[in-house]
Amino acid sequence: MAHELLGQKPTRFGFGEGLVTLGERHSNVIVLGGDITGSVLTSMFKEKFPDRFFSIGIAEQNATTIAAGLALSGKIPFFASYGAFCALRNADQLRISVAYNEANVKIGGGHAGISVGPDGATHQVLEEVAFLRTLPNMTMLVPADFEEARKATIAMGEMHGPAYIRFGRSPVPMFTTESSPFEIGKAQVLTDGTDVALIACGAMVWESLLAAQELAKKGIHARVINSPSIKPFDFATVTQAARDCGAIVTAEEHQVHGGLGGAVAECTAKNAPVPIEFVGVKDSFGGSGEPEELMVKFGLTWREIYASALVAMDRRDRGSSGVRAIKDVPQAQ
Amino acid sequence: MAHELLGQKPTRFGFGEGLVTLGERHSNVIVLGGDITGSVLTSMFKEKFPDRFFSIGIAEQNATTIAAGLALSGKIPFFASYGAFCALRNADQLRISVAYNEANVKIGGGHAGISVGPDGATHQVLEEVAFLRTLPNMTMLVPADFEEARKATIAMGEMHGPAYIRFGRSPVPMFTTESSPFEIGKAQVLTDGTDVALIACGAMVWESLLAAQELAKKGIHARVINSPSIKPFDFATVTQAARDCGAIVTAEEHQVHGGLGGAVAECTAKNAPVPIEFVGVKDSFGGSGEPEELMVKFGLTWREIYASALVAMDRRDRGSSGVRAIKDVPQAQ
Amino acid sequence: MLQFVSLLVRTLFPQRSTHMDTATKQSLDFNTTTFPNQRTDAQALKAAANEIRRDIIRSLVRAGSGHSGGPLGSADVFAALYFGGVMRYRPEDMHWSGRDRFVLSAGHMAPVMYAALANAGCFPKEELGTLRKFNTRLQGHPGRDMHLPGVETSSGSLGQGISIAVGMAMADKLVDHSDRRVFTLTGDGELQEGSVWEAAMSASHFKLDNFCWIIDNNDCQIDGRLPEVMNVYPIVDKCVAFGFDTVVVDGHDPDDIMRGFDVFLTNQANGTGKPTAIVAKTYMGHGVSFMNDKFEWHGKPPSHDQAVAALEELAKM
Amino acid sequence: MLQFVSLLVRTLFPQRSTHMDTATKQSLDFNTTTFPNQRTDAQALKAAANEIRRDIIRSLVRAGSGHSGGPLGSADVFAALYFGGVMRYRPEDMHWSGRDRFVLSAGHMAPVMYAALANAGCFPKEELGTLRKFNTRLQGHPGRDMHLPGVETSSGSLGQGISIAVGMAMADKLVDHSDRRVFTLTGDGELQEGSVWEAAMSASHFKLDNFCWIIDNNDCQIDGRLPEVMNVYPIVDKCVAFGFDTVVVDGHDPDDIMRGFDVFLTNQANGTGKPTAIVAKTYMGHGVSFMNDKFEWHGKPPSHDQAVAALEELAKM
Ligand SMILES: Cc1ncc(C[n+]2csc(CCOP(=O)(O)OP(=O)(O)O)c2C)c(N)n1
Ligand SMILES: Cc1ncc(C[n+]2csc(CCOP(=O)(O)OP(=O)(O)O)c2C)c(N)n1
Ligand SMILES: [Mg+2]
Ligand SMILES: [Mg+2]
Repeated sequence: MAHELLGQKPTRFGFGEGLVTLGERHSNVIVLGGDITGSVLTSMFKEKFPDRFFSIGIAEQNATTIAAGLALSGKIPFFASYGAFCALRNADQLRISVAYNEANVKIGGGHAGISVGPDGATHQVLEEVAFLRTLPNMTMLVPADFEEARKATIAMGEMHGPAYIRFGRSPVPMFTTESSPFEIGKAQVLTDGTDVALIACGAMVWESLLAAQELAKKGIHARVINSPSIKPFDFATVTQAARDCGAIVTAEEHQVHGGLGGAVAECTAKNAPVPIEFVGVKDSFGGSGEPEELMVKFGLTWREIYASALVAMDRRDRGSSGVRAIKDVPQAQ
Repeated sequence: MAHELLGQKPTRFGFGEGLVTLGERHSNVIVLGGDITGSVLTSMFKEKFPDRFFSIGIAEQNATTIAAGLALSGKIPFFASYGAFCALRNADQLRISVAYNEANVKIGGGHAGISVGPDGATHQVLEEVAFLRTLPNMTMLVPADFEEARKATIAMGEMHGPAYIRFGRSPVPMFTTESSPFEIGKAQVLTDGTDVALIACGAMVWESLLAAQELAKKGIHARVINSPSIKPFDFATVTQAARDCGAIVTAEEHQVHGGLGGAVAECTAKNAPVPIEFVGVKDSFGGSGEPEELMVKFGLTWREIYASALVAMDRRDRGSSGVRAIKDVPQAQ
Repeated sequence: MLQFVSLLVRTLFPQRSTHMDTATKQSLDFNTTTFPNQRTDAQALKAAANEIRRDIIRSLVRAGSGHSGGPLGSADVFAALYFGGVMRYRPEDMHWSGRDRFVLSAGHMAPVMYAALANAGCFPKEELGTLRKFNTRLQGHPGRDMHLPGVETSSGSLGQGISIAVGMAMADKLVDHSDRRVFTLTGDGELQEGSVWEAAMSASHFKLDNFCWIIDNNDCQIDGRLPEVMNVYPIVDKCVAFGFDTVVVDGHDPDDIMRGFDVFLTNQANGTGKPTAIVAKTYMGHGVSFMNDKFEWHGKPPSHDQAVAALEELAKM
Repeated sequence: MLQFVSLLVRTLFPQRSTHMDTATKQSLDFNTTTFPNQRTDAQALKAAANEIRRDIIRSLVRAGSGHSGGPLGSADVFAALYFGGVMRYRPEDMHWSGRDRFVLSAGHMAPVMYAALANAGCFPKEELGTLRKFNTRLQGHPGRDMHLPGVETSSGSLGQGISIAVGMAMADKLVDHSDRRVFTLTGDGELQEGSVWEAAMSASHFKLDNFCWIIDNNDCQIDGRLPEVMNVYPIVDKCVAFGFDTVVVDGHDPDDIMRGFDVFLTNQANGTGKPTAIVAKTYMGHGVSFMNDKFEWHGKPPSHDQAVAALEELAKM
């Protein structure tokens, strides 16, 4: 499988384009704005379908619950804001009016992760995957690049039920194409190794490919798995990877607790227990800076994945003693 | 170790009593009411210290953030409501004004879990442990009984930093005493087995003891671990249990995703991978009924723990094939 | 070594007593009366309200837990709404696409909505006896997952239903361009939730003259009277400042309640672009003298004897 | 088999250009002027506001991202607050226990607060050049974790700071019985957040006459003008209905701003039990003609050339 760098683009543009496609295909798709329509690209839909766009202002609770009311009236409402505000400011609304209601509400949570950059910690949401994953009836997607974000947006609009998509502010590498497979509930095996599995979502998928490339230079063949569907989760693919490789690294732009890493840990504990190393933000808040600087500072590069892979394999082959916290991530060399 | 049934009492009374003790010891402890002070027993503090009690009404966002303001003014504010509303309605406030601020705010989340009973799903919060566990700087406690709730409340009041305690509405067995150890960050080994570890929090600790008793009849010696401190988490005790027993069951009155089970799965994946079975609510919302009926319906009794222990040991001893979701819990016989 | 001390012989959660002796059972039974939905006189609405109140008592005493105060206090408003020809619906088909919708934002008041729906014929009144019980369609707080006819949405977390209702009214007026109406009822303590004011702001922003917000102003909430717990007054000024045509009515006077609804119907008919707020002055627990205006009855069911007394009093009204 | 195509030679996130040529560098440099905090005349406050504005431009052009519009528009209010003898503080000891406190609820307006604090002498003005940069104390939104003197709390999620300020005012007045004052500034778009109204309701409920709420009423938010995005008007009626003594001032006229603060100081001195709301009518981007009253400048920094032009214009004011 070739994984070419096809350029760079923020995933939020995939969301924006996906929305426009949905608008074209389905007359009952409605979009609600939260006063940052330009940032989360709902502006694209607004421009094309002004009659089906409603600005709710800075009121994420209301927007989420209005969306539930629209959904209970047969519409397919999307509401998008920064993830910090449309996954948490409205958490109670998501739980009761959306999830418990099984309302056909779609949420787009932008500016996720450290790569938000200079806006700083308040805007760099790193906790919402854990929360959304626990909500019954919820679908939770974290696409890896622009094209996958586009597909995921369309897919969530065309399924029935509550769904959330997480996307980012800054440009990230593009490597999936129109013909790359995408299906809600499915992970994709990007490379075929059996020495160690690197399971990632979002921008960390590309970093995992980079790590695999470096590992390959040492003769280590990593199976890179892209897991955009956090819920429903692809137990089969992850279990198979655990059985075939016996060692796993998870990588995500999220706290090391409760997110994709948590899902993989639960899955393997249930089906095929193996050593896992967790690459993510180590139980801290973010901060201002340029995305690249921050990704290095917070340990979200291929280097940590690479180093973690060596540790995970070592643990598999020789066992390990001592007790380490989840956030104890091997230092990048 | 003897584990005698010392009666039944809701954990919320432990919270209420603990608050009064704190009020006596520390003149800067303040309590904020959320219009259900009788249900969550902040009424006890209010009665004794009316000058240090402020009713905020039905405004959980405001109460949480006012608490942050009080904390930044050197007070030790407690705010309590139903967990559905004081962990989620205010999630954004908890993240930014409390956790990011490292404000010395204490939250008491009552009516947690299915055992709330007839009020039904909206009130039966089953997701908040997962969310709170991901917040940096946060301490998250789930006491097992009345006495432990009392101790935990005092302990969280006397440590510095954001903390949350989860407690329940209905009477649950009392079995810890004044002399039982309690320390934030520590789990307690209640029984000494090495055949399987049963790791639980809240009311499910007692159910685990019951399961252990039944297992003992079959000659299976279970190590029952009470893990009231979800965060900070006792990696050492859980890792030791994984190494000694090689098979684990987790049990909690929470979704099977992301809570105590998630914490144990992450810990073992990091330190000592072993088969785990997860007893909890299987990715669904609750419903009305009597607590006892509901605990049976939703699979939250010693029977599921017992059956899960057998499966976990079997998986350890003979491996397993197939792929099971986290929520696939062995049927109670 | 571990010792266990007779652990298994125990009831984890003691069962509530819901026992009833057969002597008085008759008066507590549900009947099969239903009421039509049409413009009518105060007398007819009073009769409907009385039956709703009795069914609230009957269902709560069986449930052994639940909210008496708010439901009893708002029974007259519900009678006008469901039986005064204000809200258009078909009891035999509560999914009828042309129906108006009611959203109970104050989810804990479910017993009065259930009683109104049963008295409209949406489901057998017998079923009111299952309130709050295991696997019931009459969940402690409305649960859409149970598919009870007439329950448009789940609610129970205060301050959410009103936003759902705004969303529905937007769908009707701004998307489907239909003349469907949307009603919602909040408590007055509920006004302390900021999300209520987000909803209110958006209802007037979107000129939803098809939106009718009823505020059950009983001046009570769980911990006491509103000005003590958290002062929400002046309610009318707030509603006006948030863009509502606001009318205050005596929530126990059918004619005055209808006057309130007529303000709303006129607003919609004239296309004023103003949503309507009806502040219904009520007494918590109204109709049962020992509950009247007592916030202690917010969340309590009557005991068996209290239920009998309440039904006797109501029968005389 | 896998093939990788020159993956490692790349920049994951392209760096923003913050390059400045040395020719114009002088005018963009920070100076060391500071201002005293005392009752003074309009001229002195105008001078302070002007310096604040220039420092906003200087820090934003270096940052290469951030919010110009709100900060520039509220500079006159900040000048009065920090340099008009209204708020009591000690620049050399911002932890002084007797200090009044300011909470920036509109966290995105951090640049104006940072500039005011630097011009008060709380930290070296040079440090304004680190705004939004890696490991800076001047985070994009105020971060208490960075311990910048004068930053009382983190903020950045709208509608939270005002509640924090209420909590502080409660601590001062109701617990410590001190005469400390608490000020907070929200945007006007921020008024769309329901939690703002929860905070407002509680401030009047608790009779916090030591609480002063400034609303930066520039009629702009990110997506446009307020009435288009979500109409919050009438703002004054809302504040009054929520129990505030409400005064409208020209947010660019130092005397009028001081009149507003005097209403507050009088309320506190007289123990009226009323919190004060000051609705400051401002223009987004005020002081820089090409930004004036343009919502597009909500969240943009000036380019190098725009910064030079802005500084030249401000120097002439
Ligand atoms: C968000 C939220 N917070 C708290 C509660 C708990 N609660 C249920 S009813 C109630 C009081 C409501 O007062 P009001 O609206 O006046 O209704 P009334 O007591 O008059 O029936 C409270 C606090 C809730 N259901 N939802
Ligand atoms: C809870 C929340 N939602 C959304 C945002 C994103 N946001 C930052 S500033 C802003 C606009 C604020 O408008 P206003 O208060 O009028 O400030 P101004 O644009 O005038 O500076 C928005 C929507 C946020 N910071 N917090
Ligand atoms: Mg009331
Ligand atoms: Mg503005």
